Amino acid sequence: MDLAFTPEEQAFRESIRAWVKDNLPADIAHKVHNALRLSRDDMQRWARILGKKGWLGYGWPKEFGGPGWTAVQKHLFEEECALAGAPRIVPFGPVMVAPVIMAFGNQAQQERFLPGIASGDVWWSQGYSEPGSGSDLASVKTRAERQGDHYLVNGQKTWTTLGQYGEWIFCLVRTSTEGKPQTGISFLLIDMASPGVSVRPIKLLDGECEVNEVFFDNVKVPAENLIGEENKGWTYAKHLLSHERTNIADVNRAKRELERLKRIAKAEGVWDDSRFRDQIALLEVDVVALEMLVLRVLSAEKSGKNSLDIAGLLKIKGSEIQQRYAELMMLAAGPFALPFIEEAMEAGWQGDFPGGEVGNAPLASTYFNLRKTTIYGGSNEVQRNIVAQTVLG
Amino acid sequence: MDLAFTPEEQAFRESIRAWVKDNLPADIAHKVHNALRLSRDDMQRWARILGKKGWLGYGWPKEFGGPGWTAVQKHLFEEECALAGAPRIVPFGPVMVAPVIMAFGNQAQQERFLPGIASGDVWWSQGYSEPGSGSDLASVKTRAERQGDHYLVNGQKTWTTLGQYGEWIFCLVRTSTEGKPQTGISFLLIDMASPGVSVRPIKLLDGECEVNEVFFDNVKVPAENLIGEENKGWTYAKHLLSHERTNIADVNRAKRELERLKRIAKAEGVWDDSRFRDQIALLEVDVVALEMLVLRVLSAEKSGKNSLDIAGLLKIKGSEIQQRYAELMMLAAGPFALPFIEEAMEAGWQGDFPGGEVGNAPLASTYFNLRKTTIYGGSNEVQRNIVAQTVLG
Amino acid sequence: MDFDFSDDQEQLRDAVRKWVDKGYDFERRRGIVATGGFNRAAYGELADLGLTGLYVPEADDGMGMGPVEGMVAMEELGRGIVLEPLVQALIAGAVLSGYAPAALKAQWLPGVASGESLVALAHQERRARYRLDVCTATATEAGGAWALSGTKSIVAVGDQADAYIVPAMAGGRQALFLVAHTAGGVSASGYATQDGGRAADVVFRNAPAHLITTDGLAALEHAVDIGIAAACAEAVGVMDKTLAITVEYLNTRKQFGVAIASFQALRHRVADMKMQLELARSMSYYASLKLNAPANERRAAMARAKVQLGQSMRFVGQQAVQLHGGIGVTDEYIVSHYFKKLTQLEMSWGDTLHHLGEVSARMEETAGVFA
Amino acid sequence: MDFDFSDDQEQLRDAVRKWVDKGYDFERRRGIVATGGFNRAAYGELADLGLTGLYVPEADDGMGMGPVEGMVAMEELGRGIVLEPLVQALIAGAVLSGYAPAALKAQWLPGVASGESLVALAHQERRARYRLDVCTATATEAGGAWALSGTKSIVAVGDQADAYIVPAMAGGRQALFLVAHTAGGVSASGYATQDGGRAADVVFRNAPAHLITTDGLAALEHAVDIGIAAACAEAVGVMDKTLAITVEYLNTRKQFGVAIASFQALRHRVADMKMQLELARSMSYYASLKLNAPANERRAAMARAKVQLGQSMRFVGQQAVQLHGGIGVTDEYIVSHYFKKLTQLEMSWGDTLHHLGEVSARMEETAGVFA
Repeated sequence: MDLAFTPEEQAFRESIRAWVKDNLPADIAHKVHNALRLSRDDMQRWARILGKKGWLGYGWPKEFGGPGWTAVQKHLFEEECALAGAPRIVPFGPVMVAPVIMAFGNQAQQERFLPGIASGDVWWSQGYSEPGSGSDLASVKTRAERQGDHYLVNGQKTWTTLGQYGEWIFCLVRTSTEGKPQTGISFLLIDMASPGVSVRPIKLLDGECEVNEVFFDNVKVPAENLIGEENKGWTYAKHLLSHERTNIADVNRAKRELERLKRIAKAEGVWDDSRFRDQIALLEVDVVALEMLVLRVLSAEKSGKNSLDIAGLLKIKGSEIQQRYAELMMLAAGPFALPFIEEAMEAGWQGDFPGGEVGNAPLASTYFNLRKTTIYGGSNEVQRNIVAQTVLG
Repeated sequence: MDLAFTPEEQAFRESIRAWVKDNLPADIAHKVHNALRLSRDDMQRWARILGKKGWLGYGWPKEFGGPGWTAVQKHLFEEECALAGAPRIVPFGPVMVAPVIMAFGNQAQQERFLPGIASGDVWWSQGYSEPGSGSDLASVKTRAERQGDHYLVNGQKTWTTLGQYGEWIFCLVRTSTEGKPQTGISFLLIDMASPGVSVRPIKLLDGECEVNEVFFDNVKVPAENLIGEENKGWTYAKHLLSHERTNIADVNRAKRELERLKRIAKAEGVWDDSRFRDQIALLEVDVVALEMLVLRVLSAEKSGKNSLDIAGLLKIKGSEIQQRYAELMMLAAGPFALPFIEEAMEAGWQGDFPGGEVGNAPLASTYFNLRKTTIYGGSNEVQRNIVAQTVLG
Repeated sequence: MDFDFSDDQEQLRDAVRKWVDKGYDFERRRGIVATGGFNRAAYGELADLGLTGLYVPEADDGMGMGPVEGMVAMEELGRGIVLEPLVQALIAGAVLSGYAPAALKAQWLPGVASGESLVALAHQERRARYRLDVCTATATEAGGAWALSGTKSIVAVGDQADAYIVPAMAGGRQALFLVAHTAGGVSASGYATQDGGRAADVVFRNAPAHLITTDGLAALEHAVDIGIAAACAEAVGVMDKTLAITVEYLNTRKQFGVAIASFQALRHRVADMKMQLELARSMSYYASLKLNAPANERRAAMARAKVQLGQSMRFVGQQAVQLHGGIGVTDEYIVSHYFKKLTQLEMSWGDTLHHLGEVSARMEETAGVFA
Repeated sequence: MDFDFSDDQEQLRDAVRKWVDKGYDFERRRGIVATGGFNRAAYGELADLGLTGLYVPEADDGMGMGPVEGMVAMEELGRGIVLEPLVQALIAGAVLSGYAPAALKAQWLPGVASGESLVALAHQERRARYRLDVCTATATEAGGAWALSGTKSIVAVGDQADAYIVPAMAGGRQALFLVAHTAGGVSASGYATQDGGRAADVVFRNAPAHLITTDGLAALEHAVDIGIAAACAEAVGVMDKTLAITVEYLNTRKQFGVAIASFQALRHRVADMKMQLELARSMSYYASLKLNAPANERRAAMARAKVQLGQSMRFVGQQAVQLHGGIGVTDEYIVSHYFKKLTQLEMSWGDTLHHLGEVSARMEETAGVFA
């Protein structure tokens, strides 16, 4: 047992830190550190920088051009990026669809799609949820009928994060209504420029358009875009879900945001108010405990011993922490978090903000926005069902 | 709308206060104010004092010799008794079985049983729960077979509070196994001196014996002790349960104990520690909010308008508050709540107590003991089921 | 001890509820949000209902009513998350009638009552957070005329108000002034607020001011306490509707083939929401019924009430969104607007931690509704 | 970064677990509780397993092991809610070997290791609550000999200990002393504790004392930090078993015709208990792995760990009782004993609020396991 990283791991961390320091554009880091609005360009610029280095697919094995890092190395990479203020990697391409293509796609598909994902050039979206499906992902209704060399796709996806920027979308589609709902699902890659695809952004409670509805109206999709076998899509989808692991806890981001919370508390004069300070202290304990939980998972992966089946716990605790720091930031500013000036969330905005503290502009919006974290990716209620199942049988 | 009691109600309160001041034995009040052990004699002494005044059955209508008080008057009586340090009235006779005898007993039963209940001379116990029944009260297994002019009773009751002192016990017994579980239950009064009745005290986690198992081994019970009709007992039992109302919240006791908590906090030096003091402040808000909730129920009863069906809320919040003040008292004393010296819970004990603060002796025991409050009388989980049912349908 | 509403109060409630249901539906509200968060016509409709004059004495063309009527009105406006800030009229009515010299009353109170004059409390300063005794604005007298300087933030509908009630230091002591918007030296820059409403920063530069009272802190505390009681009542209305919306959703929405209202974990959450709502309603009654109590008693009661309401609002708002799932975080669906309103109300007139500090500081040996 | 246990550590765990399962069942424990809460024979069995010598250097006949071994042993003892206070041997081993002069080491450490000498930390004073810098006991030197006076409370098995490690003021500074029980002027009055164990108040009246170190506060802080790490590990064992007992009960007990484990509200409660357990286990690792860090870092880590453990213990203990229903509050059934142990552990070595204050006071700009 040892809390410290090995000298090799520490050297790895240093090398990542140095590279990120040299390569992360300052304007992007500024936005991330202050929760300002990120543009499509910001996100893609960073993705391409990583892509050029070969690190956009930082979790990829070497045979597909990834760095072949260990679980610990991946964690250290994520941590250094997060603490430096890098945007989160948009996961739909490199983290979600790529592993499915590697595992179940054929060679042609791999050669066709992986390079664009690895380079950050092609923006992928996720087409899982449908109106009314909620946590019941297997209730897929979007139909794909095989007609010769293509599928004809009709239906609707929703909650498609950043889908307004998407160039390709991977979808669960229903190719059969026989048997259990899970058995008739296929995994299809769809070019969003195809005729019949339309995207409608959904405005969220914070005023931003982060998710979308995607409509398919007689969309022709070449049969060669089917991953693996028809009606086996559920298996591939589960594989994908199992690939979101420790990063689900987002503890590195939480550490960065805890620092920001402390800065805000100081600026707002509540850092020395023991009543408020205690709330930060409780959160600090939460963050450290979550980090230790994450490290235990990493250690188990590293050694292959004592594997820990606690993804549900990571999701629950991680999301609660995200909501809590956002809440405390907002409460720290109090009345000066209440003005809603959308333009003030743009970097470099020159207008006035009440109290002169333009850094307060995104606080309430972030608090509102992060209410999603206990809902998406399997709501925390679903996660508790899963945890209870592992404990109680 | 008016928060103040009417002049008549205030005068009533004054008269109760004066009477309690004159009649509540100081040694008993001392024990109550310091959570010291109450003996059977203490409880019965106070019951007989009330009985002599005609107030033991303070909720009884005039035609049965009660004072015929309004809901508000009953509340004021309970409050004055609680604040003065009177023991809680042992409810099984005057509050529980008496209303059932009044509503469903025949005249002979009323004449036979009510006087002994009203005077405090006869100690009654409750025989509802059975091993394994828990919240499922209708799963009664104790059998009563009609044999000529008597019933032969066999079976077991449990969680019988203070049953070791009981002279009579009212029981739910199974007289039929036809139909739904509820339909074959009868309501029987049993003399605990009958051959075949035995009582085994159950030691609880605080070391005290507050509840008991009661065994019935071929106990002959005269048929005239059946209340109402055979197999209709469930109806009577529900009537009884509906009679526990606002007092279920125990807010008056909470007010007294909140005062005691403040005294303890001062003695232990945490009254001026804002971190601890905030916890007391939160509890104070809880207590006031609960009291307002209780007053709203009383007002609705008084006017007959806007009836409030929130018994479940009163039980949940009241029990949580009881647990919380006990917890805070214990935490206030901290390490000096940890010694377990059973004799120190007797009034007038002359031995040493660590730190010289003999008042700390019962703190942990009370905390342990009050864990029962969220379990008994319909667990808080069952209460939440009920509340949800009223809200969601 | 009586919590029944009189027939007149019930009629008031019915009238406001009818207006909210028929006259202020979600679409109209959405339009008002889109056009800045305040609509003078809607404010006029509140006046037509007699609401702006509730706390204005009859002698000054008002209704001369009390806290219970204020509570009833605020609850119903809360149910419709009405943006127009009636609370400002309640404060202006009570503060001017209670503290201002006769001439000022005669000049402004009839307009407050009729809705023609919108008078807003402008007390929030950058470094004060929720404290009322921190004030850097100053007022100086010369030749019987006062001039006021300072900056006040987050003033409700501050860019569209006709006058402000402003605390400022005068001779080392906080005094309360009335400043007309049209007076020289007043500039207001308005903005939207998170709940969809409107506020402004208002800068006073030697603005001509009328003295309301030199006992400004007492009057300001009274004003804020009216704000607290009103916020409590409004929050009860918001939460009541929030719970109703959530219940309807749970009973309608199906997942895995059954209504999600059938899941016990969600049912218990609803029970907890109901608990918070009823505790909140109880403490809202308490606040309004203590609004005319002596200052110390009144302040203590408001702090207690706001702590309960703050906890209730946060729980009910967050859980309502959670129980809705994805649709709960959209702008399109109504529940997120209720959540945002609750969030803003918690941070209005002092948040939960602030008032917990007040309760803690004021604790006495005994406690309770009548202690 | 590696949280695997070595083979030796796993063997240690197995050995302790076997002894707990076979040698310290509930009936034996009940007997020990009834006869005063401490059994010297059982303590000797801990010594036979090598546990009392874990922190005693090999040169002094000990095992010379470290915090991870201590953690493993305490976890397993926690699973059996073993009454005999191994932590006192850990503290004595580390404090004497780390701070005492050679003669004192030679005199006491072999006995600590073999279990023949039970040396207890006697630091708790009435007015100190959980603070370590409050000390009214005094020690005076005359002719090279120290005499110590004062009263220490809630000293673990204080009436049966062979010696005490005692902080006292010497020349205006807290120093640490060893006082033998048999020395003149020592009187101890023992009593049971809420968890079934044993403690005593110990009065020193000019008792002959041996100086361990004049840097007493530093040594005391170290001693208490060993106590905290041990309590964290012990609590993990207690909670692990508590959850297992509860799970078995829920899967066995039927109500309304089904196992109560099928009720979603109870299932979610179990999920929350599991969460608290795993967070606690994580922070117990953290505490033990920081036990040899520099004092400042060590102290900060212990405070964080105890805050998490305190929250976890209270939740797991209370919910275990609640989920059991009536049987959960009986003395007969085992779960209440686990609950009481958790309650006492929360209040040992500083409770949750105390350590929250420590965390709050020590907060830096950055935070995290490696910050």
